Amino acid sequence: MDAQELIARRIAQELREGMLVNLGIGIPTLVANYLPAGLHVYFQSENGLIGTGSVPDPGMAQPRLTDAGGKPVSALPGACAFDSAMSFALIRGGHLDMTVLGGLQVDQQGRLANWTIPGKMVPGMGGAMDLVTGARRVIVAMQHNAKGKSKIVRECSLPLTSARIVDLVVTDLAVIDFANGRARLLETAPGVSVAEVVTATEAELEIPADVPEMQL
Amino acid sequence: MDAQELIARRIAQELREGMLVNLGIGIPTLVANYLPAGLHVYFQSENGLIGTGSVPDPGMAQPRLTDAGGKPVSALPGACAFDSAMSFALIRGGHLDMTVLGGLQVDQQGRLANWTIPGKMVPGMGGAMDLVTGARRVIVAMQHNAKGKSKIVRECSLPLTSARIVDLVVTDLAVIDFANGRARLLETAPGVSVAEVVTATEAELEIPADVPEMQL
Amino acid sequence: MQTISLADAVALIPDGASLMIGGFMAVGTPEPIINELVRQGRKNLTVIANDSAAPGRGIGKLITARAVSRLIASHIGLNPETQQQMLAGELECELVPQGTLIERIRAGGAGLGGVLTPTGIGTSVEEGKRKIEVNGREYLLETPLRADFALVGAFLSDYLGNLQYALTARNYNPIVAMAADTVIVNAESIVPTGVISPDHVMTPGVLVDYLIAHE
Amino acid sequence: MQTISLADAVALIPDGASLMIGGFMAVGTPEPIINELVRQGRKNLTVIANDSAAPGRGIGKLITARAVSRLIASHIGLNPETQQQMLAGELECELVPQGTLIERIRAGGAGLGGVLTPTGIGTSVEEGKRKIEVNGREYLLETPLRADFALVGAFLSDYLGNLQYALTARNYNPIVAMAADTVIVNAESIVPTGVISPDHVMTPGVLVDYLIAHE
Repeated sequence: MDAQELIARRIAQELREGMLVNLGIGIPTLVANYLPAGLHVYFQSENGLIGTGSVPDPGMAQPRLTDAGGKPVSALPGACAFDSAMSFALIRGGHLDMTVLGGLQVDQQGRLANWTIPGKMVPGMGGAMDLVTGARRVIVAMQHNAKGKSKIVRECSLPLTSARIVDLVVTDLAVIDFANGRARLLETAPGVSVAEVVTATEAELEIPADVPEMQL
Repeated sequence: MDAQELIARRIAQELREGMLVNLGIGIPTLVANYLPAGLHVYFQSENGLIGTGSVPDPGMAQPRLTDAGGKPVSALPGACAFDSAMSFALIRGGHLDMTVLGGLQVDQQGRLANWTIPGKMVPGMGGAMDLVTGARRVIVAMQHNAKGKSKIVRECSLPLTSARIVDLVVTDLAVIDFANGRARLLETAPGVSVAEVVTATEAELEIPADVPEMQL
Repeated sequence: MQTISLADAVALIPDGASLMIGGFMAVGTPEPIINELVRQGRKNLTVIANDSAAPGRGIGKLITARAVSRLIASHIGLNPETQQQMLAGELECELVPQGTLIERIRAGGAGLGGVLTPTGIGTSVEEGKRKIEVNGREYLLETPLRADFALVGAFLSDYLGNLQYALTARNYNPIVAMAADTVIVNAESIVPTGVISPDHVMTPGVLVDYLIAHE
Repeated sequence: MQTISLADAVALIPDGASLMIGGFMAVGTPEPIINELVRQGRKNLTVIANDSAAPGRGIGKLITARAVSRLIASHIGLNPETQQQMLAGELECELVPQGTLIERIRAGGAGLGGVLTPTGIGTSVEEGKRKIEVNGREYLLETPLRADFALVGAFLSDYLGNLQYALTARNYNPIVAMAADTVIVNAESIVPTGVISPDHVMTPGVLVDYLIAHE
């Protein structure tokens, strides 16, 4: 299993019946592929749809039905379309049960930086700041390290996405939460030891007595 | 011609092609009856419709299609329905070309009181405050006097509807505007002299050299 | 979303609850829910709605039953009982300009801390409120409204709770459906999922907690 | 509402005008109007829109043509030319959180002096903005946006300019249609008045100044 699949599979375990969920681009999008059988979840696309379905068959794409990246999607029976004011009223108003986003850095308090590398990458924040501020549950999907450096840091050097503390970070090495106001190691990836996670992590990690391995 | 018809007929002359117009209850509602032939005007009902038509024929009333008083109306071809947030976005956002409302008092600067007589009549302001604040043109339709007392006063003794100056007051005796920051007599009703209007009016009236009679 | 019987839905609402109720002069108000609230004898309710309709219609029935101790509304002029109870000090009544009321509810549902409106400046409505100047113009800061329950009247619901309203019965319904902890819907017709086009859904089913099953 | 040819509609827009443009990654953007702006060589435009799409698509064509000197958007990440022009100092770019951007445009169209949002608190977005506390929580005061022109892409228009949008092509279109001095619409199909049900009209025709006639 590659790192992306591992992260996506683990996050899919956080989905619950009837949830309204927004998946960011990249690894988060993959989470939909691992929806547990029988579970009914609503996916929101912030450009104005609830009930986003899979990529249409060849020749079936509808140019007025796309994801937030402008790529064709399908719509499930019972889908609904709306304007951008409504879309962000849903996000900001606490109606979104979960959002899964990529991350550049998460600090040891649980604050996320994921929208810009000043002077280098200036894509704009898009919906990320509203998603992190407004969703009931925020899960960050990212590689534990980039270019040999930990992305779970003592203090974010990159501009923050929100002052709001994220709920869970899932990486190729670990599952971490911030329920006690600081980073806590909840699970390790299969075959990865607690010591390996600690070594690979710049942030100070709280290590409970029992740290199970992810069950995938 | 009775006083109400006279007022309504005169106000109907203020309608222009393509205008979006909101008519309050009472005399203002009558204005629609005197729409000049060939003129195309959109009437908004603040409970959520543009394109309000006349009272339906017997047996044709639709309980989900009413005016702001809950009375059945019809809808013209090209009508559209919307929610209350949209309805007041239209009103407050300057999209409403004209509103016609009843009045209890108008002061000599042009400020309207029309929503409450404290301790006696507390119906609530409904949409009146938004209409007077937001409409491009505000016309007050009312009797010049009530119980022998002028309703065009030096200073409103009743609570104001808005700090905004109304554009025109049409009564059974006169047409008055406030373009110069004070009440100015523009027209008299047929058979009514300027002196009679002045006598009947508590507010100080500016009297131009030429005050024509209403042309109905 | 779950389906529920009318009696069970209303049993969820305790005495003293705050309710946002859709409808405008009872048009679009979920009348069966109102009737059942009266039947079950609910008391001491806070009601947030455009108006109190008229005796015998919509919210007017709650007023007659003296089920309401506090009302936030824009207009009570067509219900003399509301005015009598208010003037007698039996009903606490906050009157709010209609465009302000709907924006306060929208803000509550959209996660906004408030909106700035020019409506009410220079009138008694500004009492006790913060005034904020933007681009040289003064506005009132109006704060969000939320409620424990939203009672929504729809024309159509599909099996997932996607709602469509008809004509002027839409009014406050889609806005209150976003601003309450628990959303209870009575639909005139229930249709299979897919019957309402995605473009015609006015309230997404994910906002609905309970859809009242027809008997 | 009047009908107008594409060329005449675009001729109304002077160099230096501010434009709100509907669409999300070019989906719902009125492509014929964009093409004609490029053909007529318009310059120095201010564009307010969700994003700058991608080269060769929607607003991306205006960026490539260097018709835009100022952009207010939430996302430019899928158009490398926008980022290059911005980093080279040739394009002034204000990046706004998407939910804030759409509320600012809505406020501009709805006559609100601003809205309070929690989005951006504790980030660089709060620089230069007023912070206001409501019920113990801090919010940013975000002010209204308006433009000289709104360029709207609809799926259907009737003869009166009543508009319906399709699926995710709705996005910013109905909101920008309320927030500009002059509203120009390109509809994919034009249908007789009455074909669109009153309940399915998403932008009332009274908001439309010019509907582009098909050739």
